[in-house]
Amino acid sequence: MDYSFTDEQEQFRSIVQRFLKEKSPTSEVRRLMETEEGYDPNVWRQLSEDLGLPAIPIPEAYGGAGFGPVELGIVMEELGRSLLCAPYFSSTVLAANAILNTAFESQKLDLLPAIASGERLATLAVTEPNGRWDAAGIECIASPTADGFQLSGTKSFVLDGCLADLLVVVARNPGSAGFEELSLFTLAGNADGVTRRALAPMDATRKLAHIEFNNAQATLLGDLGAGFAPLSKTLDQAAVALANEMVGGAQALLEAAIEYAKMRMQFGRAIGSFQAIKHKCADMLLDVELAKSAAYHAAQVASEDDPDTSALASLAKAAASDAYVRTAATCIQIHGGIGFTWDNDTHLWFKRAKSSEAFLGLPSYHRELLMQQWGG
Amino acid sequence: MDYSFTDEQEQFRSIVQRFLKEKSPTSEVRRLMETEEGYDPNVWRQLSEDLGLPAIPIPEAYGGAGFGPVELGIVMEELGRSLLCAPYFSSTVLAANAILNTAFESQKLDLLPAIASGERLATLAVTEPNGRWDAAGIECIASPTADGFQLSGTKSFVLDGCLADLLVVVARNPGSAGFEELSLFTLAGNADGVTRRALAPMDATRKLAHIEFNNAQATLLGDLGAGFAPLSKTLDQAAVALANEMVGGAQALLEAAIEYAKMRMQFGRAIGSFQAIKHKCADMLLDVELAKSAAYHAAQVASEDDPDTSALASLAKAAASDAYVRTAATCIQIHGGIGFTWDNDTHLWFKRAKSSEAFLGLPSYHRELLMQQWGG
Amino acid sequence: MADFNEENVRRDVRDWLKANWDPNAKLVDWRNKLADSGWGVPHWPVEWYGKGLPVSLGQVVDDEFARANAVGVAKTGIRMLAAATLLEHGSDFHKDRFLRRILTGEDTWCQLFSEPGSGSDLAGATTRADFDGDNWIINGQKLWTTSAHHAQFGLLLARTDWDEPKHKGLSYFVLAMEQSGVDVQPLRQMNGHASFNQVFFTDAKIPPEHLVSTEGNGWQVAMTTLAHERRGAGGLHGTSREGPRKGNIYDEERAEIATVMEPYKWYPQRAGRVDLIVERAKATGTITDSHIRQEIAKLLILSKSAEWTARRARAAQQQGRPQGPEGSLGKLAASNIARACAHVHTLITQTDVMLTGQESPLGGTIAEILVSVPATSIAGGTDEIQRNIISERVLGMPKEPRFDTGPFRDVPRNIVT
Amino acid sequence: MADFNEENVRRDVRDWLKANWDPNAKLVDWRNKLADSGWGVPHWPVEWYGKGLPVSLGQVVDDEFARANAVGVAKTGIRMLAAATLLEHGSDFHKDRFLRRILTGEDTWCQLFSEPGSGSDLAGATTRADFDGDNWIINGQKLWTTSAHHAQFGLLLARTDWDEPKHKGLSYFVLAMEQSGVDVQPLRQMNGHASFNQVFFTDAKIPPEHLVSTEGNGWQVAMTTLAHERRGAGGLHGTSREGPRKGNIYDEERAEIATVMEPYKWYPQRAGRVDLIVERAKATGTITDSHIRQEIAKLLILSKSAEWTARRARAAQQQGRPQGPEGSLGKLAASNIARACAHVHTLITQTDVMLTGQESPLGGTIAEILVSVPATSIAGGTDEIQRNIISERVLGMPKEPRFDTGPFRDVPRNIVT
Repeated sequence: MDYSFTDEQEQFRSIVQRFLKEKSPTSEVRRLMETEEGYDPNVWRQLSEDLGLPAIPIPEAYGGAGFGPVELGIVMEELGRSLLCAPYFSSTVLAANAILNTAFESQKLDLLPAIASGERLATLAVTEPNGRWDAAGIECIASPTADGFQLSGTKSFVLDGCLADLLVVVARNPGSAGFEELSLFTLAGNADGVTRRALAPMDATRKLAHIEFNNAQATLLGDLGAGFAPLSKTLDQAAVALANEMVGGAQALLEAAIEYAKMRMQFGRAIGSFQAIKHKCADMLLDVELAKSAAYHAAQVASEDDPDTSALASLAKAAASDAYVRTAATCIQIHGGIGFTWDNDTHLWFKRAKSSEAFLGLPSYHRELLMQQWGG
Repeated sequence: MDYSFTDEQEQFRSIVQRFLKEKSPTSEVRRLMETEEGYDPNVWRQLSEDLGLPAIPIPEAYGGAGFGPVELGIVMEELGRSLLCAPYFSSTVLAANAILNTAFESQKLDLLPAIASGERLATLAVTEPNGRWDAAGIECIASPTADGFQLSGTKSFVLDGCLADLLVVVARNPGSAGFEELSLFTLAGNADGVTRRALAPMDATRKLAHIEFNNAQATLLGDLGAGFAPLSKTLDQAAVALANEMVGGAQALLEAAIEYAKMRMQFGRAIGSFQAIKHKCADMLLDVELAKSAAYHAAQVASEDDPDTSALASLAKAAASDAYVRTAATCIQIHGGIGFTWDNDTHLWFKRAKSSEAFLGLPSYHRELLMQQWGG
Repeated sequence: MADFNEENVRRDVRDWLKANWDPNAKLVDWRNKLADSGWGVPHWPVEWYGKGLPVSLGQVVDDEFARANAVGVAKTGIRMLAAATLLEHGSDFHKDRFLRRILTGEDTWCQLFSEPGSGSDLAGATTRADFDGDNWIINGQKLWTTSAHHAQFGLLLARTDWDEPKHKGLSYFVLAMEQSGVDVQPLRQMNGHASFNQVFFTDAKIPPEHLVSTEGNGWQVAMTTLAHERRGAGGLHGTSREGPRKGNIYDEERAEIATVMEPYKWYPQRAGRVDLIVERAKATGTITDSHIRQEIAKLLILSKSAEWTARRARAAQQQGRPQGPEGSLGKLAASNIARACAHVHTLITQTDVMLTGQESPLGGTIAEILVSVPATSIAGGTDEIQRNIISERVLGMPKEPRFDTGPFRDVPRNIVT
Repeated sequence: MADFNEENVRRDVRDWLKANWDPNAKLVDWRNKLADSGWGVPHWPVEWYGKGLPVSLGQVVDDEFARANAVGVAKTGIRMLAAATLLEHGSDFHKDRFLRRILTGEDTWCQLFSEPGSGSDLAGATTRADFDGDNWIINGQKLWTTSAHHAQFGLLLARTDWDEPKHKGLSYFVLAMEQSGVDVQPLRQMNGHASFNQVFFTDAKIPPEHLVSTEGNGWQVAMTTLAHERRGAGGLHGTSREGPRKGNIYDEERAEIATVMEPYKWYPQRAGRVDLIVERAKATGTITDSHIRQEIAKLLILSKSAEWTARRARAAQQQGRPQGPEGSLGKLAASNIARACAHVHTLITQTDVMLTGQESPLGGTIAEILVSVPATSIAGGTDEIQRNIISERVLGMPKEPRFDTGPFRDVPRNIVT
């Protein structure tokens, strides 16, 4: 176990950071979050072609760059810091990993190169209107037909679901329940029998879709009924990635709060010279650094395929999520009234913190998962 | 519902406060807590004869003063503030109320006058080595005999159990379980078949006993098997009294912390002029005042025999307990290293806070009881 | 006149209402009648639209108005703060010029105190008032100004002397809002509402007779306004009475109240909506979880204890006892409650936390709670300021040393662009 | 001599141990041999019992000692802080007089810095040292002095000039503890242990040659001692190695360590004992409760994250990178962990919380945790001081204005009776 980034990784972070600083100032975030598709195709192309970011976690055999969770974590942390509006989490983190974990070799060769190049946007549809993130909550049915399967049911909270060219959908055999007989399927976003509708997200930088499947024809990924293990692994990987995204956001908030506290004068002093503010900032720093350690550690163990990855993914998700929400609230508090205005940027991260808190399951859900593994 | 004390009640409080200030300085608390019996019989006699405190909650018909939970709350708050070492909670709060709630008229006439006068020390034995405060946790068995009942089993955490002349014991019919078929019995503390042993209490001002019953002959109070309701009522009354005791202790800690913060100089300033300390004190005040409101409110509704008394007793116990423990910790913190020494008095209240947190059930237990009544 | 008693007052107002009240009158006409009669503000002086009644007897008058379902004078918004301030510090000219139209509701007022550079530190205002021989010329910017966009007048705190210490260089003015040097812009909040305004002054003019009290005495006058605000004289006093209320005058009053109350419609959400918690937990099925039960119980304990604490404070006040510490704690308690509510709503709402708007839980109410509660610990004095006040004024702890006591010109302050 | 490399060093020390190591030697004899040879403290200068090796090669020597199961010089307690301070600031007289007996373990040392009136504000010491022409005469009181009751010497910070600002009026001395003017009293803590002492000085004497560095330079010298303390040079370095260790010298070393470690035996409980949590929750059956599971998980997350943060700091240090913020956070994190542990232990232990001693859970360990954790957020710098340090030194936030910069005589301070 390594507790630091290599020089190459630090260099890579600098490149990503510089790109995002230029391409994703909050003026752009504000512009794009008001659009329906929620991203800038030009920036996506540059990010794909110049930086190769969608290729990061995909093996070279499938057109990827062959990096692991640590490098993906670096990208996510910087995306979280900059709040870039782009379908990265949906396509690169969720869909690509789902396919990697589930599909047959031929399917991977077929599906992944276009995702790695950024040309195809994919997403993963797991959660349903019941909002559950555990596999047993899935009610979507996949019925066998002559030439494949037909999906019926409803998915919700599907990240970039209206935008995606390719949907990876988790469904179960008719009559099954619990963790058994789950499979993953693919179909085009605009396939017959698919009705997509944008949901109104609290965090406008994260587009969500409600998707109904009415006997929509879909292709099975990998073996029938063997979906539980690859789905769980995918969700663990997603939790690790999200934890890293969240600590990036929390870091941005921490820096904003400290910068403001040093600059803002009241009573003839910078408010940052008052212990009430200084001590809050020290506690914030502790919170964020501890969450970073958890997020980095989870990425590292994930890259080693450690059997404890699932527990540590949940640990990191819970730690980062709590730290992010607390830091966002404190950042607003330190800004005072200004921090509650629309024009101040703090609320952009605040809302991202709240949506990330719930996405993939609340901290309390992940703490329970952790206890199932560590608490006997 | 009245949200203030009457002038008479305030006057009564002053009298009690003055008495305790004189009779229970911490030097006396420290002296008595090292003794086996844990109280000063002289002070007890004065408190009984001059102030009539053991008579407070007992109706005049049984030799008492006929006051209610509000006046008892005032006494308890002042006892909590002064940490008087005396068997008041055991005899006046627990045993007297248990007898009042359970016994036949003739039994009350027989038992209560000597408790009201302070001549007889009684206590209630509910909890067993399993530490449960719910009636279903009781395993002690009462077997019928020719001339009464024989008790067998073990009680633990019995307040002043080694000291008490009279034990009120909760036991159940042979073969029963749960909340059914419970009864209360009395027997002399030194009766045959009773083996008493002092436990080592974390809070040396609260003496606890482990009591074994080996076919000890006992007298049934009230009707056989009808003990659940009166026991529950007794425990609710005890929780209200304890909540009031706890806010008195918390108030003492708050005052000590503020006094120290105003006096203690570091860096050329009173430490109370630093926001870190000032803001802690403001939060402590809020905590203590809110807990007081809960404790006073519970005493008030208890005095009106309001059906919500049980919920509000649990609410007050949880609120006061959390506030007390937090205030104790903060008081030590504000004192710095001095606050961690044996010679500084803070630890006396700290330990009382910890023992009160567990006595009658933890805050989490009482929050659950509250939810069972308010949360459906 | 000096011989007030409840019986006389009750009889007099009842007779007067019987003779005058007409639910079909025009609102302004009726309120002019109230002003002339003294029954609209009976505790005001006889010279100024009142009857000089002791405040305690005001309740009798209110009761009779309620019994008759009669509409009273305009009381919502900032106007009553303006009236209270002018009654105490204003000249006869001010009272004559402004008070009647406050009571009739013809003029709406706003408060121009806070600035981008002075929030917690209100006395650090840098909006300037310079006398040019004819008028005071106002330049600067105010913030958090509720209802500025439809107000006729503003209560302005501005700096007239930069060489005095900061509390002594301020003056207090009545500013006419409808002039070219005043630019009112809505200020949008993070929850999407725009309840407040920013007000920009570019050579706005105030005639010398609109100075309230004397030059340099503005902070004292502002303290009066703020004291009335804390006592709840302004702002939210505006729900119309229910009952069999048909008639033109009720419609006019309802419209007036609706306009004034519009900025406050998200305030219940800002407080966290503890009232929704148990039902929501039942509806979502989360109430069975022991962890969530604990969190709900903690919240209910906090909220009920705060409520009882407020009642203890009120009871002490009513009995004329000295106010204990419990009176100063409500605002800080409210912050803790709002935060705890947001936490518990999140636990209960789970993944639906990601949504907003009609399709989201309770038609967007939960989402609005989550993005509104951060204001509770800021608006009307941050938690940090509250803790300072509590520790210094209630607990008597030593004040922090100050660094802003010299000439204001030399006090370090924010550069507002 | 200048041509160090790992291979040479390893061969030399191995040869020397082969020739000299004897597990049946007397401990003092053996350590005198170590001092003479330079192998006991190879990174010390050749003139003073060392070999002038770079610190990195010290590990090689340690490895070989471990391989041979050879005992090293005395390292426990305050003595190594004394040695480091004297090596940096002491005169040749001091080095000659004190260093050898530090290494042999014949002299035990203590640190006389904290006072009843100066805790967080160490530089506010008021123990006075007045020169009477022959000796420095010491009067005053020190506190929190571990091992003072069996120490031969104390590192004393005392005030020699009351007209200088407080940091400049202090001087640093070596005080002989075994004299009539020094009275050592145990200081009992709220957990019943008496790990520390109070030391009272009544005209205690220090000869002029026991002044370290110059008069008025005491704060700088103390900074050196404290820097070594923070780096962990003192205190807890004292668990004997395990292994097949039979022989007189091992017995002597074990006895030495046991004496020094005695005051620290409750330190694991002070930290909260997170290691016990899951097993205890299983044993008490409370692990099935969803509320308790959440609280345990929060604690484990906090504790693991703090552990990884410390490793990140160490990794950065090892790679020679500039230390990030993660290096300054351990102490504050430890306070949070200790508090959370006490909370969770209470939840798990339930009614047994009321007990202490052998009959109570884990033979008294849980009770000791509950009454010891309050020290974690105080000892070695309170949480408040830590937050000041983090905000100012790591985050670069502005310092608070100071009020203690004038002549110390005029600085408000505590009256200690």
